[in-house]
Amino acid sequence: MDFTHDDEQKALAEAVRGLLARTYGSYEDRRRTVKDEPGYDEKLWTGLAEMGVLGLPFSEADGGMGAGPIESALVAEELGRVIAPEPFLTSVVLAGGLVAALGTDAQRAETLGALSEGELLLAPALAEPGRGWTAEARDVVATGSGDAWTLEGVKEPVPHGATAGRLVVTAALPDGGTGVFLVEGDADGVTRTGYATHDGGRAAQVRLSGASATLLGDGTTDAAAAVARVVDETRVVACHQALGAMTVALESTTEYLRSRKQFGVPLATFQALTFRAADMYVSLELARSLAQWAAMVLGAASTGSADADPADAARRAALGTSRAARHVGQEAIQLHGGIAMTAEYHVGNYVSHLTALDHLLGDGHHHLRALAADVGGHAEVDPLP
Amino acid sequence: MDFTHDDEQKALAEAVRGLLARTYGSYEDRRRTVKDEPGYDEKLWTGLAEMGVLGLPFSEADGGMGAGPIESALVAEELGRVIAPEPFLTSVVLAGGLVAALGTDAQRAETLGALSEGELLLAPALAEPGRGWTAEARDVVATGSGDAWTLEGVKEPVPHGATAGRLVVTAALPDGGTGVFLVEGDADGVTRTGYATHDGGRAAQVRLSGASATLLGDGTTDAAAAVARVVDETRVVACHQALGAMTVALESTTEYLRSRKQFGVPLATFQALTFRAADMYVSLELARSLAQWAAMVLGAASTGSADADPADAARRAALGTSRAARHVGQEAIQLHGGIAMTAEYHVGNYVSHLTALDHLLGDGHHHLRALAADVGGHAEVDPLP
Amino acid sequence: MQLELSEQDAAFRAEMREFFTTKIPQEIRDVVASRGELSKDDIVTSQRILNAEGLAVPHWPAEWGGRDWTPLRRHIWHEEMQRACVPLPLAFNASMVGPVIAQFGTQEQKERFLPATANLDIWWSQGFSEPDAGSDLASLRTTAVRDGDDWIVNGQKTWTTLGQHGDWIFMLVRTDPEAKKQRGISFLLIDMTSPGVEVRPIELIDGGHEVNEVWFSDVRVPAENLVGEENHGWDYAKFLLGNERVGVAPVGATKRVLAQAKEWAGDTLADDPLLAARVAELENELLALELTALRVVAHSADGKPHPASSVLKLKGTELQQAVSELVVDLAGPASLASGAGDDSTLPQWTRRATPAYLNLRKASIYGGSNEIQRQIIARTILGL
Amino acid sequence: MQLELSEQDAAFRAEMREFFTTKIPQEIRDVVASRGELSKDDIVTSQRILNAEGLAVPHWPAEWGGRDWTPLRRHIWHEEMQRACVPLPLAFNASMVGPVIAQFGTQEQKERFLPATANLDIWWSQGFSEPDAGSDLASLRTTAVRDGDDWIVNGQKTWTTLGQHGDWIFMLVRTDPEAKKQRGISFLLIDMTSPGVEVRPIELIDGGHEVNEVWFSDVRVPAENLVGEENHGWDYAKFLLGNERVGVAPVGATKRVLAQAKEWAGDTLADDPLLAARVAELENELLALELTALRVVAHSADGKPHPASSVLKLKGTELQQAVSELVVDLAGPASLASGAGDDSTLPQWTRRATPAYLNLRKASIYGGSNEIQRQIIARTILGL
Repeated sequence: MDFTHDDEQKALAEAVRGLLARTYGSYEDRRRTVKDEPGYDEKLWTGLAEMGVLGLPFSEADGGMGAGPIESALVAEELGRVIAPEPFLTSVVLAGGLVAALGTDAQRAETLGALSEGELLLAPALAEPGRGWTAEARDVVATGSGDAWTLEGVKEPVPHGATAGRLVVTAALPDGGTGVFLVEGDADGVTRTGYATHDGGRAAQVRLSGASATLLGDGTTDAAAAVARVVDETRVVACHQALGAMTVALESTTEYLRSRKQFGVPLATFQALTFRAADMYVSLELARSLAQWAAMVLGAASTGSADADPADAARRAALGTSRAARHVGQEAIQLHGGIAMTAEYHVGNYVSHLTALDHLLGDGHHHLRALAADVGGHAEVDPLP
Repeated sequence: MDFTHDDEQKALAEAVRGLLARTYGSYEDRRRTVKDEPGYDEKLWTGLAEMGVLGLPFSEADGGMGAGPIESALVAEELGRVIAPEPFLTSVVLAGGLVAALGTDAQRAETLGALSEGELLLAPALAEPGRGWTAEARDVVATGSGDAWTLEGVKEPVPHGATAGRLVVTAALPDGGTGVFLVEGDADGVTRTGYATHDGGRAAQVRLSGASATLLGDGTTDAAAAVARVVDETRVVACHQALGAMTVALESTTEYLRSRKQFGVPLATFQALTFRAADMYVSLELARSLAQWAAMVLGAASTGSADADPADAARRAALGTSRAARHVGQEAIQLHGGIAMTAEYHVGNYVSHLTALDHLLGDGHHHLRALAADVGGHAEVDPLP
Repeated sequence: MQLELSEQDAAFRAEMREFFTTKIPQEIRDVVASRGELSKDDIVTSQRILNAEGLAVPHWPAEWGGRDWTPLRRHIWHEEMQRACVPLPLAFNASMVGPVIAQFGTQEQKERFLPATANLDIWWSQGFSEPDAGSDLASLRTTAVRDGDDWIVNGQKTWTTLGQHGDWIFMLVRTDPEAKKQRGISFLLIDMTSPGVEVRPIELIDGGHEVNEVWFSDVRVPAENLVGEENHGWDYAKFLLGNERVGVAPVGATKRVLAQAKEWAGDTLADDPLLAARVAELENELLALELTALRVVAHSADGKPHPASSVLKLKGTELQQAVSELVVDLAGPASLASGAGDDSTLPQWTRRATPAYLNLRKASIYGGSNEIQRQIIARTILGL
Repeated sequence: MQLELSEQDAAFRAEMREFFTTKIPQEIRDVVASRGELSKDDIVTSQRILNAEGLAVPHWPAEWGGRDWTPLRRHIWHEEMQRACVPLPLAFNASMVGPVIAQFGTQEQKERFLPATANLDIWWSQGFSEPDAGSDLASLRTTAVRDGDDWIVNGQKTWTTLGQHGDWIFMLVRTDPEAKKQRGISFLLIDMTSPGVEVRPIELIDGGHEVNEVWFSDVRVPAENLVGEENHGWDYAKFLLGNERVGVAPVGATKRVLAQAKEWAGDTLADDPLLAARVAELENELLALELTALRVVAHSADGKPHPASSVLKLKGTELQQAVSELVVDLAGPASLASGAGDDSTLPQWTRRATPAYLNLRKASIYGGSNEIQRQIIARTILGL
């Protein structure tokens, strides 16, 4: 068991950090970017493509870099540090991950190649109005067979659904089960209404009315388990994005306590505040351990370790991250006071982003329920497989 | 709606406080008393009888004072302030309450008269090994009919079961349901093994092997609902006993913070500690509101208000008290530091007593489960009937 | 001790309930129910209806529209308004500057300002906080220098809630720069249309425009607009901040949102025991808070703020925030869609959930942060 | 990054597991499993078996019985002991005075004390805390005054855990009353059979006798029993307190109790989703703690205490206490029967539940209270 990153991993993180710093050198840069469409910096997106980041998790045959989940996690942590709005998590890890997991050789090469090169943005269309987080489609329905499929129904919210060139859509199959389909963004029968999310991200309502679609893979077997697996991987990467954001939220808080004066002395003089900062650190480090461990479990699973249980690890990391993100986020605002309520100052927006990450794929309550249902199935939790 | 006590109630509380102060003027007095048998001060018990406290809740016809639940609550709060080991709660409110609720005129007059005069100690034998808190007997079984009943089975822990003159025992009736029986403490077939509880109280294992018993009341109808009602009343009185103990635990903590010096200054200089004391106060006052309200609900129910729901009120008060008692108790020890771990100092024993009260008739978890099961049954909780 | 309301109080409650649910326009109450943003017009309309019925400022002196109610009645009035989704009378008018003028103002000031304040003909803003004077309010630096019959005001106020609607602003200004912190502060009323007053919006993290900076550059203020004595403004500010015992904790509004949350949860509430327990625990804490508020109002007859007000503020905001967090979790993935319009397939409450949650982080910061409340409890009540 | 143990480490773990579960007497491990009280004999027997196998003091210098293990192996060793209910080597010997003597002692002191310390032939007690020097240890007042070849010691120590079994005691004493607090303190070894040493029991709130006061009246101590340099004792104490990176948090023992709790809960676990969630949350927090411990051991190669040790202590004791609280709740009404004997119809774990809960309140007070840990985190890690 080894928690240290190797030199290549460190170099990747540094390179991404350097690239991000050029676009988001100050928080004001990020604020300006999310005010305009498409909600992220297209030059930076191209830069990430050139660096190989957009193809990071895909096999070389598919036009990617063949890296593992730990590398995706490192990238996400850097994105989280500057709460970069670039849709690495949803477009590459989740939507791209679905294509990688389910697509035929040709589908993978075509879609993932273009995604990796920054030429095609994918949007994962999983959420259905009125339903919670689930890998199973119900209200969007697929009709057809072979090469001729059409989809009917509404997906919302779909991250970057209004501008993505291609949508990756889960839909109920005629004979039961869930299929995953590719739908061109500008296809007939696709109506998209885009909007900003509270953290400056983008999402859309996607209305499908007989939109023609391509089923990923060769046949109509139920893909729900595969979707769940990709969602689990995305969850773990999302935990790392949250780690990056929490780390900066805590750093900003301690810096503020050191520099801001009240009653004639720095806030750091007030023990009630510094002890709470210490508790934030405890939360953060415990969450970090879980997230890093979960990435290792994913890595072990992807290289075939039979003992690794990525779904369980993802749940555990997501629960720990949810708890920590709320604690750290809420305290970061409270310890700052009024300034953190303003959109101009960065910390409140970090909390907004943490809240969005927490609710993208399942919050702590959701994961605790699942873990509670399983709690009788083991004597104790052993982190070493 | 009025939270203030009238002059008579204030006089009662003062009189009880004065009497208790004569026996438990210092914590050392209490400590000495619980080291010897029977675990409480018999002179004080007689004094309470003379003051009318032991017959407080019973009708004058039964030899009591005809007071309501608010008066019992006031007495319990005073007992809690000095964590007096006298078994007012279990012997008078619970065991006596069962007799009052279920006994025939003759049974009530005989048993409650003697109890009120301090001549007869009652012990409530409800708990059965291996089972949680329940008003329904299962493992202690009654055989017989009319005036000829025998009981078989084990009750444990039975508060003051080893020294009580008479036991009030729940048992499963031959045709189903729960009956409540009087059993003489020294009857044949009764084997009692007494011991101290962690808070200096007394309890016993009571083994019944064909012990002859008198059924309370006229017939063999199921008494479980009546038992539950008396248990609810006892819960609310127990909340007030906990209030008294919490109040002193907080007072002692603030006094300690003011007087104890560390690093050359009083502990009260450390804001991280004083803020935690403030949070203890918040918990205590919120619990006080619930407990006082619940006593008023019991009072309203006892005078026939149809809208009052004493079971619900008891649950709510018990949940709030459980949460507060753990918070206040644990923080009282922590803010004191090592001294509060010693048996010689009073605060640790207050926490021990609070823990015992919490687990006597149902802890917070137990009540939260019940409230959660009901949560869909109302739009909101309105304290005014 | 007595659980039930007296017959008269029960009738009073019924009367309030009837009035609020029938006389305040449904469309205004719907905005509150859906946690939407009230327009200035909504707030003015509602307050004028209340005022016409004598329900806008019942806690003022009878001479100026007060009703001499018992604290319990004021509590009932306040809770029933929230329960019925009625916008509360504007706090700056009804709870802050009004009582100060009524208590410390000249007869001229009372006549000039109080009726207009009660009727929201004047919309008051609050000019207390400054960039370097928040929790440590006494370190404020905005100055007022006497020049003939006027004061010349210079400086910057911030966190001025709804200052964009303000007609007048009541201010703490430093009138004696030599005096020690709390000394040397005066309480001044300023017409916001005066030359040199500039209101600049502050965008909050929920995207809303609720607070402002207000800048003062050589603003001339007639000397008659000073309230009470020069350099005694701190006393009036303390009176103002400690004045309200009723409605310190937003019990009614929080209860209402929690009741709505149960409806929004629908079947989930029965299917998910963890959720049910979370709701049950919140309901119990809210009950404890409401009961504590009832206890506090019963003990406020001496006219001084009950120190337990800090308990209400502290716990009240915590619960308000906890309920708003619950609603975000209930909204689930839809909670991201805060920017979606009304053509969205997602119900409005799911889209409002996160902005409301983020906005309410302020509740434990503004108006005396929860750290200040803890300090008041520790010092005033516990003697620490 | 690598999840799996290396093949060698996996084999090591299997070896430890095998040894602990087969070579330490079952009856001793049963006492630990039932949360009973270990006798002095139990502890000595167990440590001697470990020591014979080289498993009592693996972290000492190799010359004195150490094994030069990687931090990961020490972690595995430590966790497997707890998992197997093996009494840990006496901390006062193995983790405290042993490393100090090995690092700062003279060759004579090493030869005289280290083998006997590893084998628990000498039972060491700790003489640090005093009635007025707990968290503020440097304000200690016990004095040692030089008199020829001896030191004369006077004063009182307290919270001396298991001092009733002590053969020797290692002490912090003030040797220069003029020097500032931390200066002027020396580290002294005292034979507890010396005239003038008196051990007085302190009864704790769980009824147990675990700690003691130790009084010193003109106790003569040979000068050769001073460790290191005179007036440098504070440095050695800091070394001692910061020495342990492995096993700061009682992860293994807490995990074991939680696993037992699930068994004790029986069917309730499946029937009560709230209970299941409480257990699941605790399991997840314990997992996070264990992983953090693994991260910390991996970064302790520089020999300095990793500041995150404070995280382990803080969270570790909180979880230990939370699990003990859970067990009381599981015991329900039976948790009152703490004084019942073994003829009770109630299972032993229910009767031990509350005393264990009460006893463990100490965990967040002793050995550097959690307030001290927060201070270390705020200062050392966060720079506050």
